[in-house]
Amino acid sequence: MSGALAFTSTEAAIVYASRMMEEDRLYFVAIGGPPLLAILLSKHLRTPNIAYVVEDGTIAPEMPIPTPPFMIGAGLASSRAVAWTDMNTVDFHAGLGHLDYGLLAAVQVDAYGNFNSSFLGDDYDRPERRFGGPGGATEIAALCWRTILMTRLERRKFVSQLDFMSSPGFLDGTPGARERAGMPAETGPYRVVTERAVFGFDDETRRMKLIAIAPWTSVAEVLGAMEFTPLVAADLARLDLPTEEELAMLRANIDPTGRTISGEWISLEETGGRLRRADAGRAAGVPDPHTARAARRRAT
Amino acid sequence: MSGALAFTSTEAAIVYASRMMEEDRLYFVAIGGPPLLAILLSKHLRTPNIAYVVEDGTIAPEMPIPTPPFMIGAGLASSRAVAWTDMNTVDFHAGLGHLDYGLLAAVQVDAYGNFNSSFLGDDYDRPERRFGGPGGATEIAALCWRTILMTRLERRKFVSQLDFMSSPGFLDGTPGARERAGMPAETGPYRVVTERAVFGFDDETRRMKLIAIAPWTSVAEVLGAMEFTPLVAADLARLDLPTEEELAMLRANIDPTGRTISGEWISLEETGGRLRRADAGRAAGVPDPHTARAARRRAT
Amino acid sequence: MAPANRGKSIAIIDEGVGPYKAPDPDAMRRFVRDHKDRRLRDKRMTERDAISRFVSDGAYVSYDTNVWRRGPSSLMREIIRQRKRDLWLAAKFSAHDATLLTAGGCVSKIDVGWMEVGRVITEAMQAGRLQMYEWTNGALAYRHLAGALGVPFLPLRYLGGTSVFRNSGAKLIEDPYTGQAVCLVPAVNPDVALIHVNQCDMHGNARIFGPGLAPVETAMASKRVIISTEEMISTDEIRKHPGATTLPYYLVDAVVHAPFGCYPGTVPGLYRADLQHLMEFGAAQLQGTMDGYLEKWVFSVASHTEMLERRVGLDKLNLLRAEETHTEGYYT
Amino acid sequence: MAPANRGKSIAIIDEGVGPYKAPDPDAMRRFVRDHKDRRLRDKRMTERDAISRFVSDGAYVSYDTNVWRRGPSSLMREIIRQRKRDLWLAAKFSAHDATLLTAGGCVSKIDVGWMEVGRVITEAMQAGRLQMYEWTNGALAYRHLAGALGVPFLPLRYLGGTSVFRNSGAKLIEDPYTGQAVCLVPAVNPDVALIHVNQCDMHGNARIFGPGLAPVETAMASKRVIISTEEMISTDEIRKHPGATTLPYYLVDAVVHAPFGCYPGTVPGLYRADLQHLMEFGAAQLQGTMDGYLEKWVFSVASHTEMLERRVGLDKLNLLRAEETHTEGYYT
Repeated sequence: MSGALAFTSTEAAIVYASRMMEEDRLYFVAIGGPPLLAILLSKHLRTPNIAYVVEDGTIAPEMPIPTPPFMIGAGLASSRAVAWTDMNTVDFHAGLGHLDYGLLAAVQVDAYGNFNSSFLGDDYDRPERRFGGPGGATEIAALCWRTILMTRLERRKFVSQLDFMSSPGFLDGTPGARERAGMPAETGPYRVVTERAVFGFDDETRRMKLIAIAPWTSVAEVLGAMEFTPLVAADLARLDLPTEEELAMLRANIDPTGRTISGEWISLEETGGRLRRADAGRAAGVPDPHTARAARRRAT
Repeated sequence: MSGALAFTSTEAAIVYASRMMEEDRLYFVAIGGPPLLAILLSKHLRTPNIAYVVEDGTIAPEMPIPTPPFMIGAGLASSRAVAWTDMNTVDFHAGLGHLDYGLLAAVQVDAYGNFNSSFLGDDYDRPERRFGGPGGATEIAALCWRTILMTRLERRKFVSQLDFMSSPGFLDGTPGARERAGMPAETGPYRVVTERAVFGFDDETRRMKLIAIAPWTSVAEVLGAMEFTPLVAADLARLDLPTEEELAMLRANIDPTGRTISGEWISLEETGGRLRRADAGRAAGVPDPHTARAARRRAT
Repeated sequence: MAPANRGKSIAIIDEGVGPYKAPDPDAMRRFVRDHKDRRLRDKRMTERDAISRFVSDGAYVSYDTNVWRRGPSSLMREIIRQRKRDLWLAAKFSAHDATLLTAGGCVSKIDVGWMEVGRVITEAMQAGRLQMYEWTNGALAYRHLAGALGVPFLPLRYLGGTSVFRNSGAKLIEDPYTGQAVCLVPAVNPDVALIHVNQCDMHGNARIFGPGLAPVETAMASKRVIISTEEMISTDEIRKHPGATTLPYYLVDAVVHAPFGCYPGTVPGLYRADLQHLMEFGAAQLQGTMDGYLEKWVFSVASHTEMLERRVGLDKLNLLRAEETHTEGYYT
Repeated sequence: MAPANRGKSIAIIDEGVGPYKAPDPDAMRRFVRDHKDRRLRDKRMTERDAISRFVSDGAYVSYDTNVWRRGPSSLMREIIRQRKRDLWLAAKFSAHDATLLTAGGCVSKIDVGWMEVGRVITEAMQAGRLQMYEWTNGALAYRHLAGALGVPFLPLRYLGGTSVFRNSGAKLIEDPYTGQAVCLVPAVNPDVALIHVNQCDMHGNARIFGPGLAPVETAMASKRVIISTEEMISTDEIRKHPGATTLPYYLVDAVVHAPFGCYPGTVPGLYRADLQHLMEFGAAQLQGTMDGYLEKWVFSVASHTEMLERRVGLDKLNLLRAEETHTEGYYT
């Protein structure tokens, strides 16, 4: 059994997202956060020739590692770019189809990949909890060819009804829904990445589909941690554990301050080739008796 | 009797236009041609603090004199600008109301200051004579607060019906005509300057109005050189002759190659304080028996 | 001559229902004509004069970029110091600047793309003191571009179908050229823009180094433009390198010489952010002691210079400069 | 959820009736996705390869600026040399480049803002070989901006009421925000853009010095972008000064190293225009001997380099460089 046995939920999500990066592609990210770290991790471990464009107009920078603290307020984050432009310019480049993937974080996501980064509650004017806002996610999710979302797998995050749709997925999932809303054709959400499950979207129904899970969890546990029920792929894949190499690069060079990669600790224990959470009690979502057994089945 | 007695029609028009330049104002011109020369003449003789913006995005340059030959293809024409931008940017500055005056040349103009820079003839696709096109004149005439036009006083140029309206004056002259066509409010043609007459526009009817003539011509001669009949100001002003100083600056420093200021030569002779064209026979427009007498009356 | 196509029309498929600052390009033009200068004039003044002259209560205020990076922090502190009220902010990728202005009691409305949100903002909203209007970073930058182009709206290919659209001033129409649906967003012409730059001459010819949000669009779109600058340079230097100019003088109303004007944020190539200060701010917000923070950093000092001298100190300033070792692309 | 305002519409007050290249933003996006590269790739090639690969008969061609100043003269001569046919030119402040291409039999349509017009153009129109469509410099630059923004149209506040409007693809509508009349012009996405720059790396990261018409909009709006450059520089140099980059690599398809690429025009700061050559061109047009001119300067030489060597000569080239004494703002 290869792979690390202790990492945070954020580290796991970053690692899984980083493994999706395709060489030679151009990515659109916000300034800082797990999506940018996923790109940097892949760029330094697997795909040296991916490039990214940042919302502030920075095009294809080569940020040195270890990365600077407080990246969002560090000039070094824009260093050795091929061009320094501005927000409108890079949005236009996305609108013209030059940006292959948008990589984004979400607070709440629904079955069609629509997501919320604005607030939780029933009343926009009196939020129970207010967040920073859509940022650039709405244009990135509309204009890039494919969108990859990152979030935690929790019932309060995978919801049947968003409190607010900050950014578009497949809207109501009907054919042409995005085009009818004025968005470019052939675009939309591609993956939703969490610490223990990865989702795609069904080509016809546009509904979220579970396509891979971590070896220490089960389909039942995953579904139990969601308010809506996604489709489940027949050929469900297994997410290899984050490797020591990935975690070392992430901790030492990509987020040396540890500010962004902090999250819930996931500790695994192995007994006779059987992999389970040592802290299963603290697992998010609904407690699931089948967890251990399911994981055992899968691990053998 | 002060003033020069020999100059070209273009020199006269440039001199009269240059005398209208207001200190501290911002002008919009095309690259090269009599309008730019009029600004340069005024800037070097009378109004050092006027600034101009060129269609190519050059903002407030300080072109050295003597000016370079082939100005339109000389980097020196953009030298010592406060900014080098582009065509769209300076058009936006005009659209925002920063540009006080547009100074433009016209091939044909009508009674409402609409003008043609495209072609002569009945058929757009088969022009009798084809010109360069509207250039930037249409946006300049629409977006600057006031437009000053420069042309020759000839029947074929001051026409009742344009062969083609490349650029807007007051359109049909009705109140709000420009606004109804989508142009900014409170804009429009201000002066039309020729070698021997200057026109304004009536505040109500928006029709062209003769407001000043050269000392060596007459109202009758001016009207005789126009296809339509303009209003005539009660307090008709007299255009002082181009001075030796103005012509010297123009010929030595503003257009040393003489390429732009060339035109029909106007030679005047004075007998007993009476001023008349020595070459009256070659005067443009319809021969006018009253010319000499009229000029004599006005000169005494 | 009769229009060739009288009676044709463009279908409005859907419209947002949110309040927004309504566009009026002709009003903007008249303001520019009557209140802005086309002559080269010395526009240098103190932050106090610039804010008191050009920022009035109720003004729509836009800034670029933010308190974390090349933002007009000293001008924002002066707004708080002068106790401006009822401002409407354009928070296109803002930081905790909106929080500070809100804590100072200066803000009643925010068009938000993204901004730092904590107790101050949430509590102000829950108390009904603060109204947010949801946009996005790009949509706000784009609305400023529309304002900069002097047109009432621009089309764009996102927002449709979202809650943002529903609560905004956007419209979804049938494009008369392709027949496809396309959004329109209204132009915004802020009453005043606050822009921090690297270099500027006395007339307002300004240079910005590094990537930005929308400094050019923001300056062009705004009725008044207040520049704070790290460095004053000569107009002769400006004229020697016209390609380096970001903003020409006639867009600008005031030039405030403000070294460390972005403090506690960074001006890349000049000085790094003061993370210690940012933590102090964070703690003050968490502990609900923003009044103390504002007293210390704003009200108890008469000016930006005094704040730097008495609250930051020369040693810290020198350290922040010394530790900004990466100047490539900015000053080298 | 039902639209709040179903049934509302925007009145189309008037429409032009002229033909124009119809906008199709999604087609542009698909082209970019399927045919352009997001990876850093060596795009250097000869002018022959660039033109034969990326300029096809019938293509809509845009260029920046023109043969008099920083224009892609060598690429245009190669188009003539390869006897491309039926091109549709965007002559936004063009010079005699459109005349040359027309004399070479390459052009059947021109969207004109302004261009040099003499016997060649007039006779081609009278003979029905050339169709002109009247726009303006600004309107064409603006249509390129619309293409660069990825939207099907943009609003603007001129053209209305003129013969240009009547014969164009513009529309006059009632602005749904102000109720005032405003024009719309369709975006243009040229099939290919020819842009001459000062410096470029092998991947297409390009720098332009000096004022321009619309090089950025033209490159962004076009499906294919051919860069000719006075100087090749390293990507390391590009990365050292990201603020100096005018065009990022992914917009660019071909990089042609072409010193004196604008000849007989000027690249300010590098070499002055060859007025003697321009007079030779003018005389050839007046005397109706354009065929001889084209034979001498285009067909009888295999390449730009050969033209410089055999028709211009090193002495003349050195003179043109030596006499461009004003480099301020460009290279100093």
